Amino acid sequence: MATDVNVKQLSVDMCERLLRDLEKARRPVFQATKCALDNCFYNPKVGYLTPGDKKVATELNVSSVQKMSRAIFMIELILRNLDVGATNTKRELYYISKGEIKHNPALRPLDFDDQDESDAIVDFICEMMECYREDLNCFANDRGGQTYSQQLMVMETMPDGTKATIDLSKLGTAPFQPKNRPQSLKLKAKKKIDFCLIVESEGTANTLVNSGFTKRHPVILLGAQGVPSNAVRGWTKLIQDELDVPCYFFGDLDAYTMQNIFRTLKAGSAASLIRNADFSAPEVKFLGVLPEDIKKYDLPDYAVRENDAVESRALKKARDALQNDPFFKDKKNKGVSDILRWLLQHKRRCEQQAFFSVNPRDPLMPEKIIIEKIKNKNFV
Amino acid sequence: MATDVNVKQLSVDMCERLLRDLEKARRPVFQATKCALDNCFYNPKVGYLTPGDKKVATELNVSSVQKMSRAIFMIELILRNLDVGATNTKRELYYISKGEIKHNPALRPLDFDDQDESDAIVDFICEMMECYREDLNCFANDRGGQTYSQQLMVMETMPDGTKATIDLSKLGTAPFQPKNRPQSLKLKAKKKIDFCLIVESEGTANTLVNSGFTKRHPVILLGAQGVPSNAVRGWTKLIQDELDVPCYFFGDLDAYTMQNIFRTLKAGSAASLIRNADFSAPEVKFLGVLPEDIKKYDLPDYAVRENDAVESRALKKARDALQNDPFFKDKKNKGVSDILRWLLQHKRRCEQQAFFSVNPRDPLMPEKIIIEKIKNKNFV
Amino acid sequence: MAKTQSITSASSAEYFSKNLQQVGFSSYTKAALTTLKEAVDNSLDACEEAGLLPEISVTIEKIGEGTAKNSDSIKIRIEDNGPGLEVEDIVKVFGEYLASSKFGRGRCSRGQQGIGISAVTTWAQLTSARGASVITKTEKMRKACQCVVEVDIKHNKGVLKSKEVIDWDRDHGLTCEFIIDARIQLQGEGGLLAYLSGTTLVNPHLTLRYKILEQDWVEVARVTDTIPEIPEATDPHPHTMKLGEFIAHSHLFGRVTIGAWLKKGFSRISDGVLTDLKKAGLKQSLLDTSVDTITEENFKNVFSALQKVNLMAPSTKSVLSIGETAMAKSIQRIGQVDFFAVVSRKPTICDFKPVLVEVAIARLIDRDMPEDGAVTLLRFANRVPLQFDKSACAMTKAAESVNWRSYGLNQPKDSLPLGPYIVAVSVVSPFIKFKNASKETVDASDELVEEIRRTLIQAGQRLSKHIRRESKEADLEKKRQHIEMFAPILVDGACRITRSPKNRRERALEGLAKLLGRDAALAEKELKVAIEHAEEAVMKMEQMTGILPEPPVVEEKPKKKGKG
Amino acid sequence: MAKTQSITSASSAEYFSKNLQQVGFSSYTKAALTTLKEAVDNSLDACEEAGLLPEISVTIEKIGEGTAKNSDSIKIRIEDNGPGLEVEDIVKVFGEYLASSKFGRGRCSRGQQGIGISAVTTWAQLTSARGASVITKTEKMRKACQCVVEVDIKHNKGVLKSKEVIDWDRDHGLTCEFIIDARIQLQGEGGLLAYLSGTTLVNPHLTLRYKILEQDWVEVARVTDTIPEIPEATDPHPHTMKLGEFIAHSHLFGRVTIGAWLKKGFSRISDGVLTDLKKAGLKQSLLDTSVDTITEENFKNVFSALQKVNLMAPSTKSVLSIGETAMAKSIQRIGQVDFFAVVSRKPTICDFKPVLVEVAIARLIDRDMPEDGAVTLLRFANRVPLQFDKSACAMTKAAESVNWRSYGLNQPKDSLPLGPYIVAVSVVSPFIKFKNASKETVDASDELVEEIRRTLIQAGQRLSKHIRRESKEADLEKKRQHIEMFAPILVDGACRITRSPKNRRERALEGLAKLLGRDAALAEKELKVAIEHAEEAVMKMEQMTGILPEPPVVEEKPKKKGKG
Repeated sequence: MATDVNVKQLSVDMCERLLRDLEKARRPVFQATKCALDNCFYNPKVGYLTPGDKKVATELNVSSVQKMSRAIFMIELILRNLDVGATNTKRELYYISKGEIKHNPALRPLDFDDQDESDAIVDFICEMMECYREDLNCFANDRGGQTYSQQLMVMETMPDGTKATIDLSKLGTAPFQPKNRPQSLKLKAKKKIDFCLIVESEGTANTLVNSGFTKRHPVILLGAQGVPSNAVRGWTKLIQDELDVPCYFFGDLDAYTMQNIFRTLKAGSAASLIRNADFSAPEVKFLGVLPEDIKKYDLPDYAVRENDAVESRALKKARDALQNDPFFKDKKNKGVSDILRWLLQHKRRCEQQAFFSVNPRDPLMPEKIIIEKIKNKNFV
Repeated sequence: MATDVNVKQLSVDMCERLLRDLEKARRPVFQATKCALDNCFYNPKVGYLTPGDKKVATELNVSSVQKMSRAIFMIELILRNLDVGATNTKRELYYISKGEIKHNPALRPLDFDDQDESDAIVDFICEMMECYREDLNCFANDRGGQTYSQQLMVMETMPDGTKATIDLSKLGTAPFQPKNRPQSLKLKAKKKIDFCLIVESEGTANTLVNSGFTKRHPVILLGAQGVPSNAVRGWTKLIQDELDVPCYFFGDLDAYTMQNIFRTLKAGSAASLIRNADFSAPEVKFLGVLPEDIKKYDLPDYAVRENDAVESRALKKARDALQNDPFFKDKKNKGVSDILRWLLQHKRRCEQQAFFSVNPRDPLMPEKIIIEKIKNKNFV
Repeated sequence: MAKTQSITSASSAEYFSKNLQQVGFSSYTKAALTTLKEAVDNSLDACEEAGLLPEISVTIEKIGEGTAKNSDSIKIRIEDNGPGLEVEDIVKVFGEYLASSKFGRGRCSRGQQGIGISAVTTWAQLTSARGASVITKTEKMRKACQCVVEVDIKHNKGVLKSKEVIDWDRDHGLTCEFIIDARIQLQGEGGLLAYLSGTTLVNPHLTLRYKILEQDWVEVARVTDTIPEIPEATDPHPHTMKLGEFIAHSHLFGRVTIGAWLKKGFSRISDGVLTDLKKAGLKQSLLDTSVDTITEENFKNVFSALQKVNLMAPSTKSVLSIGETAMAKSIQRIGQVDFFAVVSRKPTICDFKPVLVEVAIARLIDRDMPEDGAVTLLRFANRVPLQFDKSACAMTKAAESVNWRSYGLNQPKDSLPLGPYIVAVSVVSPFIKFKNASKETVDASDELVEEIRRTLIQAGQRLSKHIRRESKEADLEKKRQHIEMFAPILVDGACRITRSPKNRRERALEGLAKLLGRDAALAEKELKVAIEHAEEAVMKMEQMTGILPEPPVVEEKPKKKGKG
Repeated sequence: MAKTQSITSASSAEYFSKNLQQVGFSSYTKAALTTLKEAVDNSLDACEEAGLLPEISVTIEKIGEGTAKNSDSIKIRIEDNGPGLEVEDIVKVFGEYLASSKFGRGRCSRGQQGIGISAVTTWAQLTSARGASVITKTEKMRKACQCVVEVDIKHNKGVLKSKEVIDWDRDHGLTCEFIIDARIQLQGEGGLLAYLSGTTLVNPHLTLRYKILEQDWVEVARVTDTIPEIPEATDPHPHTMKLGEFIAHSHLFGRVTIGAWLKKGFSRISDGVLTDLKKAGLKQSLLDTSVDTITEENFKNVFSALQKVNLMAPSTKSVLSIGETAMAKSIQRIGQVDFFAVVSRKPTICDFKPVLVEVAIARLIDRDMPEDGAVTLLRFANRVPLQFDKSACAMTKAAESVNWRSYGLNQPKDSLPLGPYIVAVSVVSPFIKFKNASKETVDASDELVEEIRRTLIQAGQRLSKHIRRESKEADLEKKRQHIEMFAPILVDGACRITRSPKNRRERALEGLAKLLGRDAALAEKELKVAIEHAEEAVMKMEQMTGILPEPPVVEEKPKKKGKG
């Protein structure tokens, strides 16, 4: 399912082109897709943000020769890792490069003063190869995606060919934690699964599981832990594609959640334009908190603090998004952009945990509301 | 093994005392153990920080009556949760209390203006009952402790009496994630386990696992993800106690790691004085980076930036610790305090990933160094 | 290589008329303020000299456009009940620079050098072609004399014009009127009202009436009948002199011996000092030489020897005090005062000069002063308000250096404290060192700043008693509310948790009410102590001042539910 | 109620001797600087008046302890080759306040009012009991005259003492010597050296020798033989006058008609203006009235009408320019100059006064100036260095308002730019408005700040050509290094990844060298253009100045490996 990037082949191709150009004393130029809002397109049939034709070109010249040399050097290190299946964090790559240079004084001009410099080169390689750092076997910390279900089975084929099958109902209270490359997993439902619920707050996901949500309902429940990591994004897409179950996102009603969390989960982001295909789940619905829920459930909400830098930036970004973001401009997502408009107009926000105030004596009230909202198609 | 706190009984006792005193028009006074460095003791035989006799008294008077009323109110909510086995996050408790007050106008004077206020009451209850918030069924996000092993089996008895047995070798690449109350788990080794390695950086723990560390060695490997959470602390203690395997901590050589991460893991902290017994693993050794490793392995190290607020604060704290902290003052921990002294003297720091620079062409080099260091008892 | 120019002498009047911006005429708004200020200061000085209680009346009118662009033609008239001036003196005072009864006399009068009012006349002359219009009547004069005085700038002489004898219904007094190009600014630190209210504050014996532009007449009545007694200047102190002054001083004494001259002509030189001088190597024969015969070299020797011996500090008798009593009364004239504190320090020596610092702090009720704005700092030098260039002034620096937080005021770091307070600082000295000729900033020497700072600290301590009393009251009120609100909630909760019966709830509630009642009683007692303290302070003040500020009423809130 | 005090008149000398702190004697270090400055300024003015090329010699010695505590006794001696003074003039110049050949003449001389040197005499008298020792010889005098002058403070008259006729081996000149209590500060913005080097900078025609304390004699030779021609003052402009001055001006003209007086007595009043006045309602009959018969009221009418008509701005003829040529030469005397830019603006009108601004900026080689310190800003008013209170000065404000970053200098926000630069700003005007009597700060009016700012911007633009050339050179060097360093690394890496044979590596390296060589060639071309620009600027400068700064040598680094 996941489009695998052949980093090795890309590297060889790139170096081939480089050398060919050099042999002819032609100036090599590397082009990469421009990952920015002005190169974003949204096709409602596809459902995620796709790149346009705009390219960012890096020309080899006196100014860029250091950066290019560093990139080639780093690619060598990465290819070595890919060859043997080794993985590293960015910081480890930094130290590996330090060690390499220490042992080879001819490379001294490449030396990195600090990790920021080597991180920038890793990012540059990703841009040129149009891939994620995970494709380079360079992994970030796992974050989010802890998953609970009584029905879900995960099958993994290990590098050595052995297979692992994990029955999520057999993990006790422990969650299943998808790793940074969930695309390599296969999923199976032991019984029919009604839906998948992605909860913005990991703590609230825990609360729902502890109170028996996944016992009472044949569902998959996972915590996003804020802005979804690549793991969470890929994992959600996998669930959507492999199991064909409806996915609902349960989060705060505020501009930040709508744009940075929900939009990214559903349609990807401008920064990750090149790989949104593999890292977005266009069928995810926004379950709430919806503006109408405030009145309906008499939820405590708050005025946006306009002198709070983060909140006011999110509002400003929301105004921009309604004008320029192809996702919010498309009428397919009118429901979501209507919420943005409501937020801009009313300048109120409401947290997902507000549902806990509806009937404080009934710990299952939030669960009941969620089920009721899904039943009534009370989502967008 | 874990000393369970009976919150219900403690609450009733507390209220009984309160009412008894009030009936006699006596002023109720609540005492709690003072959790601060000046009430810390260290008994090398016990191995963790224990509380002295100092108490913090809260007297019911006009100034404290609001706080006490809020606490009693919050205790009621918590007892309700404990009764039915419901759990909540702090934020959910805030909304539950908002809902409760909304439905009962007589409680209006208790209303919280924001979550900070209700969080403070939860903390106050923990102080008075000398327990952790987890004992109140109020959970923090899971953080850290992702564990890998080919030998480890985890047995859990669920609230409904059913049992779960998790074989960590059967989870594919996924880790086992211990939850916030790991004390309720039972452990078993399928085969003899050589040691448990706690890695400060979760990313590097991943790298080691990916490169086959746990395949080649019968060990338990877990990532601490910075300052260890209660889950990581309890989980490490559980491994130490149940399996009787040596535990090694692999982290950065700097003042912050020594004091805030390693010391907390091994002997607890002053803030958590009351429950260090259940949340520290006194047998954990500091494997490195040791000062002598820098020379031995020619590791890239850095000068401490004394104009960096965090780093200079850590150094200042280290100076204090050598003078006042009973853990560092005890000669049993001379190895660790020698490192602090070295750090203060040389003002250098070295990150654990520096081992990746030793032989950058051998991805297994860090693993080999770890094994070698353990074999040579090259730890403190 | 021709030498073309000959040296000509200019008069002081030429100098000052070319440099009017240095003496208060750097803008049209300042021109109005300076005119008012110089005339009023002169009236006050004259009344004090003559031992009269001043009554001053001010009218300021706009009579048209000014002759210069962007200016108005303004008529300023100041009338006093002072001793009046003889006509020949009028000409000097208003028409001649450096003509003064006060020049260099070492007294704490407002004016010193005889520049101010002549500069006003010059400004009027330059901008409206008409000098000072004056009416004067002394006790000796049967009728009043009305005239116009102008400055003959070339010769620094006053010129008398249109002299007329007129009837005037008062025994003595002086009126002067100027038509000048100016602009009126009423509000703000540099405004006319700040000058007038500042002047009344530090002149409790002044009755002031004024009418400015279209506004109604305002009268501020005097609050004391005591006329400040201006002490006489004392003999010079050798450590405050330069060698040249020392020698010049000898010329006043004719044929006396050095020893006699030293004892007679200086303060703080006694026989003991002469002995010290001899110990330091000065010969008896030199002390016995007559001052009119000794050589310059020997003057130098005596002077140097004197600089090296220890002398008592100069006398502080020559400084004048407003006094705590008078200040306390006067500050009530500024507005509705909630409470206040005044401190009058003893005269002291700073930088070898006698100086006296007094401070009044008042909290105003209902004035348009925001809680979070800086206090209004009023500065006075020899009882004249200083309204410009405050940042470098010794008084400002001292006020910023005090830790007002410890007296219950808010204060940003190194700044003035905040709140609806007036902080008035008055420095009186026969030798105030100004940073410039327009006399707006007192030089911030370390010694002077420290003396002002100490005065402010004392005032702050007195003030804090009032502030403490206020916060106690707020505290008691809060405690009462707490009892009413939380007692039932707390007990009910505990009863539910313990499943206690109803009667237990009643008993616990009663006990709690008693307990918290005790707290409230305690608070009430604390309040009482605080009130006593504050009252003591007020009584002490009253003994000094004879007036008592209204004590704020402590309202008893009726208890609502009978159970608290 | 007795009127006790009579009015007495004080002399200007009394006033100033009481207020010496206002005219440059507020501390012992300033006393030394002021003494030096007043004497040198007078010498320069005298030479200019007489059309002589000034040669001034300064000696400063410490001769012992001062008479006052914490001071030294300092002898300051200034000798010039000026026209000398007649003895009767000596007495006035050194012994009388406000006696001057320049008072109010509306010319750009350094001294203006005749206060400075008399204040020095007073200070000497007060602190050492000895006034000014002067030697003078005019061309007419056969022998020189040596004497001591003191100030009779009571009467503001010079007093001549110990007059002697002596031989002096020069045709004419003047020497004055003062013994004063003072302290010597050589370095820093307020130091004596800053005054001396500043003075030479803006007086290219001055030859200065000085010996200070134990240091060796220093000689700074003149760089031009052109004596600045001091333009005569022009007739007054009606818009720069006040009504009173206007009326007073009429008295100089006797019996002429108003119309004739206006045309004759003022600049910028032509027949056309008279027509405009009539259009504005002034009657022909009034214009035909004689000035000595019209009423004050009519004076006002004429004056007001004049204020309302449009007049040409005042003439700028009366301002004097140092000139770009002379400045360019003079700035080389400050130290080893790397490159520089000078701008001399045309005279213009600010606040109705003619003013001329000139700027010189130089980068110094090897001076102890850190790269990251602020530039040294030198301020001059009528060619006198201003050394104190710089922050409020118009020149400082203007320099801070320029965006120096666009000319290649570093600059913190709203501050002076950084680097080893001297930025000299000279303002020349017959009517410089100082903020205070000690003449250290030029009042920052919007118009003046803007004029100075424009001059600085022009100078910055000229300077930037040099700076751009430098940065291009650094750039080229960096590019060369890059080629040498990275080419093999890059190609080797790509070859390893593609497993390419060795000969391919060679070909690629050659291609890369060509490519990057092209970049370097491009950079070299850019450098060439930049050098041409800079050279053009230098040539232009040369045409103006006749001197050419050494161009920095562009070193060709030998290529190391034959392939780059």
